[in-house]
Amino acid sequence: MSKLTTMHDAIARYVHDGDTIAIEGFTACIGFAAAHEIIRQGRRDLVLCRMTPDLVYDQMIAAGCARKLIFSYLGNPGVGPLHAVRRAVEKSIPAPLELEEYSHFGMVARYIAGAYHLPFFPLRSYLGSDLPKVNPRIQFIESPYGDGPVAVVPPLNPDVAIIHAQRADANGNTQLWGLLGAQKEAAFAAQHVIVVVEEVVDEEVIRSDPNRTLIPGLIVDAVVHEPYGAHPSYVQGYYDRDNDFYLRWDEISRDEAATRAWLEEWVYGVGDRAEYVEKMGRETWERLRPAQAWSRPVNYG
Amino acid sequence: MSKLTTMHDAIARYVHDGDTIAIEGFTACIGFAAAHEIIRQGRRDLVLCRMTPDLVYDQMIAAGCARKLIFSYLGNPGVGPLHAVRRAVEKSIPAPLELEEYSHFGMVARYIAGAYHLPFFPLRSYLGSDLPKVNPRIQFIESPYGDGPVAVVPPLNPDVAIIHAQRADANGNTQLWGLLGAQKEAAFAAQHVIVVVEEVVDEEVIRSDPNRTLIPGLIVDAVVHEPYGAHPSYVQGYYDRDNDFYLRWDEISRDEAATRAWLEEWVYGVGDRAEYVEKMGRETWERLRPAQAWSRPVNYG
Amino acid sequence: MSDYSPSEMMIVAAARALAGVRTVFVGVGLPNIACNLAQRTVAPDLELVYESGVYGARPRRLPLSIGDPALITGALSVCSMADLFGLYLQGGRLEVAFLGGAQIDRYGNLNTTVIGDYARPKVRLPGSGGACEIAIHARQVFIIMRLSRRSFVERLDFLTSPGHLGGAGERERLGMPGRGPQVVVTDKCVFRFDPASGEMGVVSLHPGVRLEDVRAEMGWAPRVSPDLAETEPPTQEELRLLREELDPMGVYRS
Amino acid sequence: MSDYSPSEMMIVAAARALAGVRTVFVGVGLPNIACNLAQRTVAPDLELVYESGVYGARPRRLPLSIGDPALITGALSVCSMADLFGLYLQGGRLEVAFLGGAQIDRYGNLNTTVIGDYARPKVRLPGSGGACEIAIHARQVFIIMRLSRRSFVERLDFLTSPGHLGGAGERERLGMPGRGPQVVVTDKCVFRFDPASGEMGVVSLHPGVRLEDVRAEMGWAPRVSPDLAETEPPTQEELRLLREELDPMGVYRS
Repeated sequence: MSKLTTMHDAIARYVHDGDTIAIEGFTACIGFAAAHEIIRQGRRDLVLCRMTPDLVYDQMIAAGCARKLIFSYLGNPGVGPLHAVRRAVEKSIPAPLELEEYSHFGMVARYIAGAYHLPFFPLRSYLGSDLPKVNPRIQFIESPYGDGPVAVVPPLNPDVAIIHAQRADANGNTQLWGLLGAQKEAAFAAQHVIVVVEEVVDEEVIRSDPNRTLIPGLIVDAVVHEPYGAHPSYVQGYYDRDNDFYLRWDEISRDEAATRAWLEEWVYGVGDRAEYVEKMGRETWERLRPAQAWSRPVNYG
Repeated sequence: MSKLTTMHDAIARYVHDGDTIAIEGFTACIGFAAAHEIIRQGRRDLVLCRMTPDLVYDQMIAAGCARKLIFSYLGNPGVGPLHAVRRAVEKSIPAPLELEEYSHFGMVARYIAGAYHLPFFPLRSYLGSDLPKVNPRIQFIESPYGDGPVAVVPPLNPDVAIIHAQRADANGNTQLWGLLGAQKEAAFAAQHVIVVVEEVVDEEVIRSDPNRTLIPGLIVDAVVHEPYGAHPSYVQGYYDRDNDFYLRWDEISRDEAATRAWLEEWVYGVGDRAEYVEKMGRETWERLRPAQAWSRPVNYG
Repeated sequence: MSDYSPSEMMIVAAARALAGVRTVFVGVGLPNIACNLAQRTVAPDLELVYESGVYGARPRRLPLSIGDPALITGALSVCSMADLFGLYLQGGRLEVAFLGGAQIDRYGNLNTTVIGDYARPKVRLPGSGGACEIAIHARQVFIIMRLSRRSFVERLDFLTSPGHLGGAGERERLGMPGRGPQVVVTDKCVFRFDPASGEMGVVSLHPGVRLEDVRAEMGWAPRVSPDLAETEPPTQEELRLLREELDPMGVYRS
Repeated sequence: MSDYSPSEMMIVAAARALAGVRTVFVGVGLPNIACNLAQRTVAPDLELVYESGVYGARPRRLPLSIGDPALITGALSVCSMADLFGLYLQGGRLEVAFLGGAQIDRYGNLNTTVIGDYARPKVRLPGSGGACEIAIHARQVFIIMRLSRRSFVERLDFLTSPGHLGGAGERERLGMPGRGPQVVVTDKCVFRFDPASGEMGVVSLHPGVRLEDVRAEMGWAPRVSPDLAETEPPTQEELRLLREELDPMGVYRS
């Protein structure tokens, strides 16, 4: 039973105002196409979860989609701060934004607890840090076997997880390679899962390498075929990271008007991702074309 | 820096009387060659950990290597009981054997706690079961977020984990496919790791598919090249499970003398695994030759 | 073809209980063949999940164990046991799980650990495996067991895997996510659980079986449904699938 | 070649601190280039681990972020962040981690969260990322930071990642597995931590730097080692490796 649909329809059906959303992907495979569609559909009051909010949430926050951010690292990696997030936090532009912060392992642990249906997940972190003082969700408990207190965090169960990957079949059996981030945990923790892929492949391709299947169709609600859907982040083997854009966003996003103008041109001004890809121009995709480095096949016979 | 060594030397160096040992591998990739070498070297008083003790521990227990078994399923899968284990438990033949038992997820959780350096690992199991009554290591704690009691188990940190896999480089960067069991968790939980592989490959093979590396050389002490080292269990893509032997063992192991005779012939009577392979004969390996079912390569460029 | 064995009737009845189900957690043996039959009849979208870590298996031969290499070749996904028990099972993704045991009581509690005293057992059984957590987490548990006085006991020697414990409502009080045992399929009859008491009751007798035959094999006097029916015998198509496609060697016929 | 920048001196001093180390947890920027230099000089067996999940990277170009695709191609292993933080870091497998921050105090505690009040910050910084648990678990922490009065403060605005907390022994009392900060490499001098007090003290001044220059950039009067030395300047080979192989564009020179 095919779950193939358009990005428009997937977002319209599964993402509602006020929902808790996780668009995961650590540096790689960040679901910008989905984010832009959420912006176009004018969603409001979202609770946005991501280890690294990155440009994807900076843009959504600039567009006024969010009321709260749950995160562990708030920056444009290697470049600087996220200016739209700052404006929202410091000046409530375009809307106030609440922050709830963890360390990286704390965020991973929240997703694991959510995915494992556990009431909490223990981690040896936060001792001596001020983080628990500003985030009462971080607690400490004693081990029944002794050995001192251990930190715990509660489960995080998004309403929707949006996962970008290299390939899936029409049922949503999804294979991802390169950086794996916390995508599997976020997907299993979520109520609904939208998978966005560079290629929709025949089930036989998936079945040729079952260990590579990170997310089974079992938990997937919608499959969207969206080539270049993670730009300006990257997809290993498909396109490189557009570091130039990450640098340019630092300039654009410093200025509120420039940010709005960018959203007008590149989000509201295009109907869908295909139009964005077309508008970005062939030379962009040439510039970002990766080298070839193929895995050696293994025998599952 | 190569970690390649012989099975004799790896066992002599890392496995000592009284050690806690985990030879993991769920149905597949069970380290029989290592177990037989431990028997030949006459180790005693071992604490043997495995989710499914299988024939591998039945043989070690028949040979008098163990004083205790930590496990979750005690049987010859699909065939019947483990007779040598029964003789040890019921009649102390050849030596008394203590049992410490969990459910499957409880064993996995113990390895995870060990690997994650956590004082415990929580799981939603054991409520209503008699298992916690006979195993005081299983405890229940309250979540600080409410939601009732949750079971916890303590970490399991073997002195040595022995992991059989398809291939590794000389530094111990190890790739495993097919069933993954709890090998990664057991290896990371252990003080020392011995990796036994069907093929030692050039580092470039490993580097062609880094997501397939289950165990990094970082945690590996010794690499042993031992083709057919998991027989009568199987290695996906290399040889099938010898189901005939699993049936025959049920006959052999019912009788104490027959068991000793089998050990004399197939363990003490051969110098090493190569001799066992030779003695088993070419028709065995022909019979167990698997089909070809190759994974489609992926691009890491 | 109208002649069939009690085992065949049991497999067919188990397969029919899976009508419309999408995901099932399955062991080898009878449950496996019942699930394969259901895929070909009442549950075409059924995906089989094995505790060895396999999802969406497509075995070219009947698997001999839940870790059979034939289950891996061409599967949709093969994951670690941490993922299987943590994400799939405890994560609440499995609709139905099949279980069995050496002993069962009226509330569907199961013993797979010991016969006799735990410290000095008469028979040492394999233990829980994954059964304890499967019994807690699968949304529904289906049980397949041959009916016998040794197995259907008034009091378990050891409670390995919780059914309805002391009666209806106790699972909920303990916060168990799954609804517990729903059906017990035997070679003589089918039991379902009474929602009010949590106790199993005979709902249908296989053709030719009398209620006394059932009572004779049980350690307690079972409730009997007021709507007690005769189990529909296997259809010719069900028997053909079983004998020609699923079990041509007749391993599960007797 | 005898002319070199303070940044080059800082990178070289950081690389030398890695002599003999086998595994390092590394961020991008200065730590990354220091580790690459160490691999080619004092620590040939050094394996780099990135919090993005990469072990044994062999990048063909200088990575621009810790998630750069060039780190993945040809790596020995790439794993999930759960594995990276759970198995590698919390599992105690990492010998050294490099950290930095916007503020540091005398005990090596670090702030990467806010300048000013948490609720109404003057500057909102990126937050912990993995730093909080890295600071707790890496067996040793090496810190690289430019010396300045804004950064080396008497009192942190926010303690993100624990160093020696209130002084020597406090980490042990809290059961922290790692030994905490060992060295702080700056563009003017090198600090090491006094085992008795847990407080950093100047152990060497980079050539041409006076103790007053260091004191002028610090929010407290630092301890000074009785064996205060002059940092060995970069060798010609170190500078050649930096300028020709590792940073031909001169990104990290100034």
